[in-house]
Amino acid sequence: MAFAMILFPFAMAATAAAVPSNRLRPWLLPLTAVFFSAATVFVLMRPALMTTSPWLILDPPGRIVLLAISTLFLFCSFYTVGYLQYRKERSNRVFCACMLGFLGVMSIVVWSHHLGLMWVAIEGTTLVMAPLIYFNRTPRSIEATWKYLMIGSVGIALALLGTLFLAYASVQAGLESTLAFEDVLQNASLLSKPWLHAAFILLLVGYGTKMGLAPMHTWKPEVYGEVPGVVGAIFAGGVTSCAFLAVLRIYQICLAAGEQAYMSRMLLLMGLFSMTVAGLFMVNQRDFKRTLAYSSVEHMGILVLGLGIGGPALFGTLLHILTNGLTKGVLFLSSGNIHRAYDSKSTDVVRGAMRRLPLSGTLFLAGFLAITGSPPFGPFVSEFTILNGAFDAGRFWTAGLFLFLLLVIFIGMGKTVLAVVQGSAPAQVGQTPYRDGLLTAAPIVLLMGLVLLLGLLIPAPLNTMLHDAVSYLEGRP
Amino acid sequence: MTDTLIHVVLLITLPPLLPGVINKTKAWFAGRKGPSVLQLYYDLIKLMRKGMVISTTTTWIFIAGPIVTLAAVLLAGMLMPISGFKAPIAFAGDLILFAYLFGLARFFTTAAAMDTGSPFEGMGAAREVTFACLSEPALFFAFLVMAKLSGSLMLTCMLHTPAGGFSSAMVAPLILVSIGLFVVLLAESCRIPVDDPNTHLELTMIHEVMVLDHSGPLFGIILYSASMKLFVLGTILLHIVLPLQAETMWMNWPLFIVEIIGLAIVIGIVESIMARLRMCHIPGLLIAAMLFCGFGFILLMRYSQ
Amino acid sequence: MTDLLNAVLVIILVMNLFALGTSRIRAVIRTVSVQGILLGVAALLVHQHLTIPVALMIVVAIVIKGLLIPSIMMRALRDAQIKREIEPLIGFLPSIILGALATAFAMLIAGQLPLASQHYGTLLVPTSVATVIVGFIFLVSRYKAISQVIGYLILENGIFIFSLLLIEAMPVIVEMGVMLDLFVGIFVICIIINHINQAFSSMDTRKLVSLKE
Amino acid sequence: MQPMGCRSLTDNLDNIYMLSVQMILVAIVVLSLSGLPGCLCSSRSMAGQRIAVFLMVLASLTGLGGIAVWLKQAAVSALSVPWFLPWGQFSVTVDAISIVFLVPVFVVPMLGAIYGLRYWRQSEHPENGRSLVIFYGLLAGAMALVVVAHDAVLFLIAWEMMAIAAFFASTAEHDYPDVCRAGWIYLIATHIGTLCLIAMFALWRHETGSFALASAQGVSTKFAGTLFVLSFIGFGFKAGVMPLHVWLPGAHANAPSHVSAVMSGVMLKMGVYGIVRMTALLPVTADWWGGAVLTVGAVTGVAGIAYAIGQNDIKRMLAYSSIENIGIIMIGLGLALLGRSHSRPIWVLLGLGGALLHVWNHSLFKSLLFFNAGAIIHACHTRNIDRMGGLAKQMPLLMLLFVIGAAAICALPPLNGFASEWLIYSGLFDALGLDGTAGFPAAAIAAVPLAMIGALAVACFVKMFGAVFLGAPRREMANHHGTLPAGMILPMAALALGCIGVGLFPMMTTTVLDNASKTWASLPGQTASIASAAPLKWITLMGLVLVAFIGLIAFALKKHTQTRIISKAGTWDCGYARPTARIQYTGSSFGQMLVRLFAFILWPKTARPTTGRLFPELAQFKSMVPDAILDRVVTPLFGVLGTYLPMLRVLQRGQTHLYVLYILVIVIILLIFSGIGV
Repeated sequence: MAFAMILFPFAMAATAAAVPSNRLRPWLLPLTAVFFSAATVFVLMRPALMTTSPWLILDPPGRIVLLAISTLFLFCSFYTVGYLQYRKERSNRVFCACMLGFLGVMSIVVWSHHLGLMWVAIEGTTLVMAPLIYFNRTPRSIEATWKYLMIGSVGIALALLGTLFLAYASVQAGLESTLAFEDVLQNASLLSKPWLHAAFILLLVGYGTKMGLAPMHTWKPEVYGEVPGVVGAIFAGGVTSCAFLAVLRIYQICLAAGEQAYMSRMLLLMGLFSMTVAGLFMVNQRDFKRTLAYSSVEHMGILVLGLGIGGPALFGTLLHILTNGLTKGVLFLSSGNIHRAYDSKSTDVVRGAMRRLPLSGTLFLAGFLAITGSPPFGPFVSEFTILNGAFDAGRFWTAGLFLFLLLVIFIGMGKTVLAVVQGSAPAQVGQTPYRDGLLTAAPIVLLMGLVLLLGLLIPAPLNTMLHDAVSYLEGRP
Repeated sequence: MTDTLIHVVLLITLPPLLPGVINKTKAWFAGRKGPSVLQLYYDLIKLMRKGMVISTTTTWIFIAGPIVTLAAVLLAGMLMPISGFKAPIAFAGDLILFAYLFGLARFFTTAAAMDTGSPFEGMGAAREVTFACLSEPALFFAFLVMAKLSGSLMLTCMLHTPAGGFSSAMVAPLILVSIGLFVVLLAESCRIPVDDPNTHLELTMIHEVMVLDHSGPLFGIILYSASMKLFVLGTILLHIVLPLQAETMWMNWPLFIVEIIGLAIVIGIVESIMARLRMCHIPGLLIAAMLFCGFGFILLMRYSQ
Repeated sequence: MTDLLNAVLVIILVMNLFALGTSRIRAVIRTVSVQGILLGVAALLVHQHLTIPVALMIVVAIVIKGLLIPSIMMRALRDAQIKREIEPLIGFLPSIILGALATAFAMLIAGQLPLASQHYGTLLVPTSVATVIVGFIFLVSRYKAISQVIGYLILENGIFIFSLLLIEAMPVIVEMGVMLDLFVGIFVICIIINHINQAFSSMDTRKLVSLKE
Repeated sequence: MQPMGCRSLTDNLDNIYMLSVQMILVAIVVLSLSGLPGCLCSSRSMAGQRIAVFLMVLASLTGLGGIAVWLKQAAVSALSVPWFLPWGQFSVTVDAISIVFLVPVFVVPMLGAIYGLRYWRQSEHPENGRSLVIFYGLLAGAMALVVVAHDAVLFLIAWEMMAIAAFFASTAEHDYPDVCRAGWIYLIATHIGTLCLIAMFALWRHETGSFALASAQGVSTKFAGTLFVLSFIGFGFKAGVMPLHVWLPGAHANAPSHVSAVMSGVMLKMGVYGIVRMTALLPVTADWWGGAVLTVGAVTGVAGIAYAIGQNDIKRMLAYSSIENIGIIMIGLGLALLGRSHSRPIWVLLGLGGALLHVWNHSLFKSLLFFNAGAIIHACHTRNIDRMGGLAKQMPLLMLLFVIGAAAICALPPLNGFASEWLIYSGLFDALGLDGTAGFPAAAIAAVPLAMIGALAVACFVKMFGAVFLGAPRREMANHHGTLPAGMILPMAALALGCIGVGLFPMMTTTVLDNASKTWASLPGQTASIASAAPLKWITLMGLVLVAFIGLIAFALKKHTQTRIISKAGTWDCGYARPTARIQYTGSSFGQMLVRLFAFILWPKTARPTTGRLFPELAQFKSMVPDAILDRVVTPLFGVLGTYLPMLRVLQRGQTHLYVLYILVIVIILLIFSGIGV
């Protein structure tokens, strides 16, 4: 099954590269996405299929990430078709191929149960995303690509070093050295502590760079500012989730090694720091796409914070992967539409979006409310669970700080978002022909619906998945 | 029953006497002969005979003003006991109604003044409501003191002297309170030093300027209810200052009449020996009154601990 | 055996400093390529008994690190027609000193980290850490895009040195993957450099600051 | 207030006890969704709005029916079904406290919707009419859900839905910068409040072990105090307690009038409800709770009404007077809390009873006045009362309704405001310890600020009344709608009747209030009812007597003057030759003395012209009373942060090599942080 799910997207990517018609090619994405999602559901319902080889296992956390990303990708793929219809002027060959390529690489990340393989795959995501950033071919997009590649590569290099340290931790402990996840997990408790600590730090920083934790987040605002909305959505909901999955694996190993206290310090530090940075940089932010970038930084921080709190907060953290991913989809896709309609990202020009684009504007506002954790949307459920976890873990100060930072971020982000959606558009705005179409609006509406649904009830199967994942992470059978 | 009857009769007939007495006193001080003590009665009768001139700007509020005022003051008079006797209407908490009836009167008087659209009457109305904001708290401090002393929320019981007279400890608070109340009385019934009823410069007046446009029977009603207000508040004050009790019950009536006339004379004396304060100093005076009552209350609390 | 290995490693360290010191980019690229080849040699030295896959991997490493990547970079350099690094953020001499300090610091760190019995006496760990740090110094201090890539390459070399410690631990396929990723990565970066060169008619990264707060 | 067990939905469908809950739930659902059918109709037609109003009326009547059914058996009725969230249940409870707050929720929005049918015709506001209708309905439904929610999470969800719906409804005209600013401030304020509540409920669960809002008398004193403070801040923001009121005047002033009416008349009370509910659940042992609430209430009341006098925007005046009334309610609540901690049932009865009755009364007369203000603005096309005047001539009926509302809000007998304040007064006086017991005299002092509030309220509303209706028109009122449509009059008339009814017959409300205070606190020997604690029948009697007196005198005067000549003439101009309408006393000049008197809290801004030289050119004097907290503390603070925080951006100047440096630095820091003995 794993091979099917990995190879199918690559095959489709190859086809996309081969198909000559610029008009038909985009439709390969929805096609692939539908089959892929179907396969996802199929796998999730049959535990038997989840183990293909010792290296390719779909473990519970992997399932959640797979579900999150394939759902997001499904909606994004339809949106992409609509989006590319507005970009007839240039060939979308590379674009489509890379989108599909990402799907394949992502499914390697999710399936891989070998730290080395996982590293390779995650580096792979870096590489397939680069051409997508470069889609617009403007000097700005070149710059963005350059920064993304340099910072991303350095980060990933550190992750590799960390992986090697981890391997050496077992060698030094006199064990048969390996990177196969199960084996590492088996004798985690025997690993040599100094190497393990060093490895943890390097891996946290390395994969944290891909997640976009502060202060390794620097590429995020530059990149998210330049990419098309749909690519931004894939970044914020997909790539980051993959990287977080990697962090989860490390977390699991250190947990098994009984290093919880040590980890928590680091994770809480990184999490709160990321939220702080995000909040501070949102203040008086004029570029609404950069605002979204910082919001993504913030939510990576929340995920890491949740891990740091651990135990009672894990459920919420894992749920947050899903809710954050979907909500980010809403925000980026709708902001993409707004950007297209005004042909600007600056709140000096972009005003009165709710009048100009009633649907996208409203969805953007709703997405803002959702992402800042207002009930009754999904992120509220996950963040509230994390908060309760913090209380149960007796970390009152962390909880207080967490709430305070949420407030700062709400104020910072709200100012920009309201400036965008409210009021009436200034006269001198260039009249772009863009109007919300079925393909560019419907996917967002459905995503929003999902986000709302997750805020009102968590389906029983998902609930069990999450609980499995938590017990798996904590090493309980 | 007869007591109630007498109460009502006094309430209706006696008030116009007081301004007469006051004016007589002032005239005596000024070495003039002065108008008869019954002057206000004559005036009222004359006014009632007259017709009315009503401003074209006004609405029914203009007419409602005096009427509501009179009704409110009348009801207040029913709530207030006279010397030892039980008030015609008495229930726990009537003191609050008593205070708010004057509020009702103020609302409609000032509204009627605004109704004419005359700048001077608006000025008067503004002053009236402003000073009330300071005299009301003083009044309520006094109420608190009386309520604590008597352990009751019924004006009749509150103002009724306890059997053994007041303990010496209570004297100091009572003096403070009665000074405060006296100022409130002067302010509410628009006497010097707060207001000068018989000045002729609109800019300096409070109450008189509000009724510039009322004429004939309406003006009569206004004068009448003003004197009745003076009467009612004066009676309240008397209960605190001179809690005298005649040995036989019926003797209390003449005693009371003497007391109230005495009060009128005192007011007259004050008016003759004092000048009107400048408008900007009046708040100070009223705040002082409030502080007097407040200190009285605090002292009382000290003792009762 | 170990002495020989250490000798090679010392040479690598010296090359780091040389790379830091020189302003001629061409020379730096050559240094790096030689470094790549030396890494292969070191791998051979670490390995007493050679297996086919390991040998294969070593060959791949030499080919990629020693020949392919340098040639790509040389071409990029040719297209850009530049010879020297402009005066970097940290001057050449200071960066040599920094590099030296970094090496010393690396020795310190490595002392802290316990080694497996079979690795006593090797300079592998300090060398790799030092090389990584030197890579960082390159990345931070140089302005030309190409030099930053070189820095990244040096960083990768450092990591490769460490991977020699557990060459049998890493399955060949993974090593291959790593190599491939590295190669593709550098390849893509060079393409981008090319585009930068066309768009900004220079490789000066100080021109790449239009995206900022 | 233990719910009668938690049964599942199916097996209590047949239970008569559940009928009321089910009716109320139906009402909630219909109210919340009332606006949606309109989406199918054209946004320029009235159809959508008509359907919505019809649904709202239907739903509200159902809800009121549910209340009636409940009152028959007056037992706590609970309904709970399992719910697929990580926590607990979808459980609602209707008890006496909920009932008290449900009544305004079902009455005012319904009337407001009818009023809006004429006041905010969708056909005339195609750009925002539809969304306004949708969110108006959602607001009403959410408020009802807040009141019955028995699970913290459900409560939070309902609470936020309410807040968000109110935000959208009040920023309907977001083309105007003022509206946007007001909405933004409101959004921040309400979000801070919500975060406090989130923290509070998380702590609550941590202490009680569940999200159920069930009585938690076992909570340790320390945590009880923390919970109380958190909830008081969180709900205080919504209720508009000083100094958390900053959002209130702007939001009320800039919302459409019927939305302002609902926000001020009902939504503020949700904050009160929250405080009442939490204090009901928590063990009230320390008397600093009551003391704090009482003090805050007194300050809020006096400052609120003082600010109201300083304004010249009619809706801002009304908004500040809402703050004042919240203050009065808080005074009553504080007394009740003291009664809890000193276990004095009588204070609980009078304090809480008065507070809750005032909740009703305020929702009656304040929405009446906001509707009225809407009609006035409709006629004058301005909110500045200094430009109005003489409206009485055009709209006598409107004036009559205004007089009733104003007199009621000034707590003048015989109207409803007096009844509730009278209860609170009685309680405060009782705190003196009249029956020789110790009492709590410090609390009794609150009677003095309360009296001051009364006097100031008279000043405030005489000012408004005079400036708007009386005198001569200050400028020819552009295109008057001379007569008001019945659709706008009827809701006001209904509310006015309510004011009179409650004012004359307050004892009709006592059973509900008694129930509520029993639910709130069960103290030893708490058998007495409000009616027995305070002779309400006398209020009725006095009211009637007063009306009779007025009638008699008026009648006598009429009879007496029939034979007399009544001539009409202009207002006497005191000898001034050419009086114009512009020389009338404006609202600002009317309030000026008081503003100067209270300058120490109001900090009025005045711009004096300097006419020193000879032949001075035209000069004008300006004076205004901005909100001290908002305009002198909050806004400057945010301004400073807004200017200095962005300076951090130097860290993100786009140089890639620095970004790489950050990575190196954080690695080193973490190594050190982890104790680099590794």
